[in-house]
Amino acid sequence: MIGQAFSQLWQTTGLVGFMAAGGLGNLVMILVGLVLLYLAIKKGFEPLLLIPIGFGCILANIPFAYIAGIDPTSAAGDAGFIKILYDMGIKTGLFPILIFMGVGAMTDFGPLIANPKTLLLGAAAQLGIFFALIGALVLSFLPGINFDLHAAASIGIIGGADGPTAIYVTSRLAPDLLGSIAVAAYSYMALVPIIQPPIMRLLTTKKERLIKMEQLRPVSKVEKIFFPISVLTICAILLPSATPLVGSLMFGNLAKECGVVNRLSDTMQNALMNIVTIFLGLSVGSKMQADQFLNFNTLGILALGLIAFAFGTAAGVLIAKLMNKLDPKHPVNPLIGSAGVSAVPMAARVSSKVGQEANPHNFLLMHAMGPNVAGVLGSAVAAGVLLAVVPYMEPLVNGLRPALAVFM
Amino acid sequence: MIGQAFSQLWQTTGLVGFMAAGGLGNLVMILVGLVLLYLAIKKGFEPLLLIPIGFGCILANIPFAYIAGIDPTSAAGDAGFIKILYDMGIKTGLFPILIFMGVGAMTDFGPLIANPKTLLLGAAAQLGIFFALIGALVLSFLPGINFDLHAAASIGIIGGADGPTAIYVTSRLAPDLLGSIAVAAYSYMALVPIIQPPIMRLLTTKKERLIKMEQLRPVSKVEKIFFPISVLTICAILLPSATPLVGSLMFGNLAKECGVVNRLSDTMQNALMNIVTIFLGLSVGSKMQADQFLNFNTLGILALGLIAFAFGTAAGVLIAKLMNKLDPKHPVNPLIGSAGVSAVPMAARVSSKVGQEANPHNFLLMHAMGPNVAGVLGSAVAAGVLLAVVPYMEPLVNGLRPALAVFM
Amino acid sequence: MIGQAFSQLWQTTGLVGFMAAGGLGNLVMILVGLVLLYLAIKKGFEPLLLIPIGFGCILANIPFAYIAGIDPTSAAGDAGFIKILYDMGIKTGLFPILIFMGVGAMTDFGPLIANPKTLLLGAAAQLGIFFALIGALVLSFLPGINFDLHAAASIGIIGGADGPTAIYVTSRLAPDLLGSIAVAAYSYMALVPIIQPPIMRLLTTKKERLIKMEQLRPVSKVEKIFFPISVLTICAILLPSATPLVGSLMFGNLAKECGVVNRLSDTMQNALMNIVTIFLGLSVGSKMQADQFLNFNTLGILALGLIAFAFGTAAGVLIAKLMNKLDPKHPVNPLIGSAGVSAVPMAARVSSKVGQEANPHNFLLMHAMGPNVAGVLGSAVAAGVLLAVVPYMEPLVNGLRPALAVFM
Amino acid sequence: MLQLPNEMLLEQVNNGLILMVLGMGVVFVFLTLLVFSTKFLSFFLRKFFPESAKPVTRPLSVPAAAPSAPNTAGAEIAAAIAAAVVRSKR
Amino acid sequence: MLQLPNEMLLEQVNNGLILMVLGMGVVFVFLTLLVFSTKFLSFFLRKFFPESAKPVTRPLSVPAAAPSAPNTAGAEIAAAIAAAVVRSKR
Amino acid sequence: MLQLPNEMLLEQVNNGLILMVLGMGVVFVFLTLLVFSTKFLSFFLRKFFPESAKPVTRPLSVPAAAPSAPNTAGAEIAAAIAAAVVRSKR
Ligand code: NA
Ligand code: NA
Ligand code: NA
Repeated sequence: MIGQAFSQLWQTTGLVGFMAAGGLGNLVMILVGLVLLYLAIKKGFEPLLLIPIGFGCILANIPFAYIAGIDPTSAAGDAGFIKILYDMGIKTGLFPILIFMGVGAMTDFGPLIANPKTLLLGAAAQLGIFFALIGALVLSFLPGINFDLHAAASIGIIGGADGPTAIYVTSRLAPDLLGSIAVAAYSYMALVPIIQPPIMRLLTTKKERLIKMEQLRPVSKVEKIFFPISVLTICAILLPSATPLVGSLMFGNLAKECGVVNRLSDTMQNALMNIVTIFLGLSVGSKMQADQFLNFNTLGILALGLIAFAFGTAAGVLIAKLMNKLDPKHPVNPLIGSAGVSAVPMAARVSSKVGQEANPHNFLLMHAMGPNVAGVLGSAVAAGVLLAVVPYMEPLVNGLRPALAVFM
Repeated sequence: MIGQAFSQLWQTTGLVGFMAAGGLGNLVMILVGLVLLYLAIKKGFEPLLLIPIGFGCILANIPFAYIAGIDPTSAAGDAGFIKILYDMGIKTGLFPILIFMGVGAMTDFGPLIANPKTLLLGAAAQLGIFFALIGALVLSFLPGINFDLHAAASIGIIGGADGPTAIYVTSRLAPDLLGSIAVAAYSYMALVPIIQPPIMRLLTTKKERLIKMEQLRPVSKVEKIFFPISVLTICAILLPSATPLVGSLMFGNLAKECGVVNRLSDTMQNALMNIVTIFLGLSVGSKMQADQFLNFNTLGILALGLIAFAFGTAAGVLIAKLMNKLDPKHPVNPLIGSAGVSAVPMAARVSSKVGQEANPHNFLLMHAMGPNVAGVLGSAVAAGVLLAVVPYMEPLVNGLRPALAVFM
Repeated sequence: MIGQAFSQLWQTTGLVGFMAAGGLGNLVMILVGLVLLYLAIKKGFEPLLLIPIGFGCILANIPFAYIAGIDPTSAAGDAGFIKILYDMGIKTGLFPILIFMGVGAMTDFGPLIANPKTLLLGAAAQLGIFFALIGALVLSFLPGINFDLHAAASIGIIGGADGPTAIYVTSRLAPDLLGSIAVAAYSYMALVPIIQPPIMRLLTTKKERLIKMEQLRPVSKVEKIFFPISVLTICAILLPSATPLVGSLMFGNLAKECGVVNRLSDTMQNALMNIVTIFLGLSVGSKMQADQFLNFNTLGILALGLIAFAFGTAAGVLIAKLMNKLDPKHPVNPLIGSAGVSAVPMAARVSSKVGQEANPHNFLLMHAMGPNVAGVLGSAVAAGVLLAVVPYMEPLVNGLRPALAVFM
Repeated sequence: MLQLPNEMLLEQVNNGLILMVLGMGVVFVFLTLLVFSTKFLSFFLRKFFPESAKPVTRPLSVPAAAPSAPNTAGAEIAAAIAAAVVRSKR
Repeated sequence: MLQLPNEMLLEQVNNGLILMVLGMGVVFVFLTLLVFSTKFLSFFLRKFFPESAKPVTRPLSVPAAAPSAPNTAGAEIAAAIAAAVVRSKR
Repeated sequence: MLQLPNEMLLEQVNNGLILMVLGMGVVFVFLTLLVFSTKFLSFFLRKFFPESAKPVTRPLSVPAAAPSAPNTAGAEIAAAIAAAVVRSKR
């Protein structure tokens, strides 16, 4: 009897689990989770997200624990706690929306309102999204890599350099890739200070980097109140599929700017946002399961994410140079173009830092905040297009999508 | 190909949506949402609720966005985020209950304990509820307006001048009317300083308005601890159907008064309450959909809500005058009777203000807080009666209720 | 007509309900709830849990209110708000896990890292769990008491002296007993200053109580960061069934110690923890329903809980004495052994207080924190064993479990 | 939209009147009971716990400490700020 | 893992190119519209609400008051601390 | 309520004894392993990261800074207030 019970207990130890089929993959993923924790803690890479993601990855890969799945041995079909969180907020898309509310309540659109043409820099930087999308489809010619349009669109959105947007789009289009896409998005956002400067220096002349911009005019409270409403109006007219993202962002921003519901905007920025961040991080991390993560697709995603960031950066810088050609009276320092990729506020700081390398007395930070927050809007708009068109486009390929399942 | 894709995108723009059948209604409702935002921000009308409600109304009426519904084009039946919130907390009745917990944790019943007979003022003011209820049934004789008993009870509860109670009752009895009833309730609460004073002046003499009341005695901590328990006891004995509302109110109040769980009562008042307020407001606003809002019923509801507030105010003032007739030794300033409608603490402030018009040195605020919080209890009790009797009464009309659906 | 309606209302009053079959039991349980409130408020017994539990008990036992059940008279099958909370977080196991996250974010493992051998004291004190488990099975020989292995394991876990662990295990193994087990667990935790000292004095000599321990060495930040990871690693290897509990504890602790996500660890400790504590307390209290609580089993559970605490305390003290025999160079004051039962930080304070009775200048508090937090780990490990083996063991009794239902 | 027949509407109004009688009746019975129970409780508690009858609230002298409920921004915010300041000054 | 036939992959790339044209097109149209609407709105509001055009943000002089989003710890924490301090000093 | 037959009850007690042996065994193995891993880790970390071994906790000298868990009001509230005050003073 005691032998039977002991053997039962032994059969469910992690030792046995790691030796069993698939166990090695779990072990590797746990190491990946530990690396994420290391990068977050020691290197300061986006710790607010990468610590929950890394820990979620570790917990989800413990054999026989079923923390991110359903316990097959329980009669009642008990779901693990991370699975409950995932179903509650990622599958439904609720968590990224709530994060966006908090982001809205934290964002100051003042610099953008003071200098609206920087919105175009945020538009240009979305080119990275579509380069990576096409890159993913081209990579699929390689054996061992297969991305359909849903997957490619989700990969492209890494180039949006905006975590909640990437998670929202991926959860709707290609939930299987959620782990690798979220990790790529947050990792590259953390790497912005390393990825962007060489590209920025390559594409600008010393003289351009020295351009001083006019001081931003002060923006009145009433302008700040009307801004979120006008953005939502345009979005409702042009692109309803982007209104969940844009609408929650603007709701948070209006709550902040109107000044009469500060207790709500405080909660959006703090208690609610922190709770959702914990739940979202653990849930996203739990999608880093060995069988879905350890393949060539993941390598492809990492490579494409880098491409997306690089091309977005370049497009932002180049369009700034173009704007200077067209309107030489109000020069724009092209270094602020790179901030259009989003990655708020990291990318704006990079613009400022590279600018000060050229002239220590040239303060670009506030100028770069304009394209920076414009990038958030730009990615949400791009996400809206992808969400509206991709599901309709795929069946165009002769009703191919069901068949694709065979190849994936 | 690109033409097809472009046409697909064009077909889902808001431009097309607003032109399509029902689109005009959506446009009107978006304008109504904007008006609510304007009233909340510029006029200070209950902004904590009207800003989420107004924004929820706007988001719910964007065509093809399905933020408060189910996306019919998605294979998985994706629900929009406000629909998820609505199902989570309004359909189940959870959100108003949690708000009531926070209200309980914020309410000081001290003035009521010091002068318990002011409870009767809070009782009288509930007359508005039943006047509006009967008014709704009488209005149904008009062509174009049809309210059954469920609807009429929900309309009546506007006269309770208490948001969570109105939402709880309506979500149980007539969820279709949730948008208009919640908007009417919160709007009239905001309008209390305009609606009440003329009625109060009309029904009182200058001499009555000058009555000075005895200073309230201090109330001990132990009395404040026993009060919520005794209220709950009476409620459990007399009217179990009111215990969800009264019980959560008293739970919050006990948590506040007992003094040993301050971290819980702080959370009820702040983090939890704010989160629920955001979710509840968006959800309630999303019920302001064109097809359910733009009809004569809504006009009727607005008119009846005003009647409810006016009659509740009058009844409170008149019963105070009656009490002075019966017990002339402990005179009550009839101006505090109007505070019995609830609308905490606005109505109490109105009592105080009108009192100071007559005598600037007559401070009625604390005296008016008694009937004010009594009004909250009174409305919850009235709600309990409606919830207990209405569902049983309707089928008495010869099993009529299913047939009514034809006329509504 | 009005007679009919009045009679309908009368039939649903609590007066009628308390007179009906089962009504007396409800009345008794409401009194039990009031006693819990009294103990929490007046005596300071674990008020953060016992106030919600007591109030939940009262609300759940109000006849015809269906606050913790489904309203049988509603067509839509409306569930009461505490039932919604229960299904959301207790049935799924989510609430205790989230509480454990907060506990982790509040716990300082420093004293344990400075003196790791105190972990063994936390191990020994788990003996109470298994004594109570066997005691429950032995008690079942008495007529009127029937505990199967699932029930006995849940009763045993009271000896873990750790609320979330007890609730998690019971919700998985014997949800019917949740009310009595949670009440016993929290009550005895509150009674630790009364239960433990006599046992501690009985088992130690004056000389032993005077033992001074070496000052704890300072522990570096990096050690504190690696500790949660190493605990989780061992748990994943040895006992995956304990990883939901241990993993969430360690996630919270890592969030605290890593120092880069303080806003998340603050939220875990405060907003999130408080919200979950309110919901969990109400839900657990709602399981104190008359028909499941008022029987001999509950008396048995209360008696066994006391046994569990007493034996755990004794085992902790005795193993400390054994350690002194084996390693006399680094003496351990056996009074800190009793802290191994968990009941953080009450049990550690008791160790300190009894130590100061012997020598007012002997500060044992920090030394006792080591076994104290070790006890939390020890109970989680014991819980893991029970969760892994019990469901598998029961059917060993010749497929008996379904049949048992007849006897229970 | 069709119109309900008049006899049904009258039936409904009749039901509404019953509800008013019942409802106002229960509200008054409930709150009257509460008046007496509160008076009794205060009498009892002040008699048997006189030591705890120290003034916890000084209503009239602190008119600013008005209770507040969720349906008002100003009061709540003021209370929240006041509470925060008090806390921060401890 | 099998490989998709080349014509399908080409079809996909074709779709991708369409998406790029459409996507960048919509992004530019949207943000360009926003440029004009923002300019118009600012012009309009500053004309009709000149009294409210008092400087709410003094961007360049307070470079530390950078907006922050959830994907950065430092800035947020700094902002949170700053806000807490400000609140506690009121 | 019926009574289970005695042989079943004995069977259950037998299972309980097995659980005790297994359970206490695993608890001791687990925590003993943890003793060694913690000792090893501390040894290793103090050798290779000596610079970071600055005292983070000064346990005995600050006995009030006891860790607290959710099952006690006093300690938590004290800690919360302490934390709030510290925060507000920054
Ligand atoms: Na972007
Ligand atoms: Na009222
Ligand atoms: Na324990």
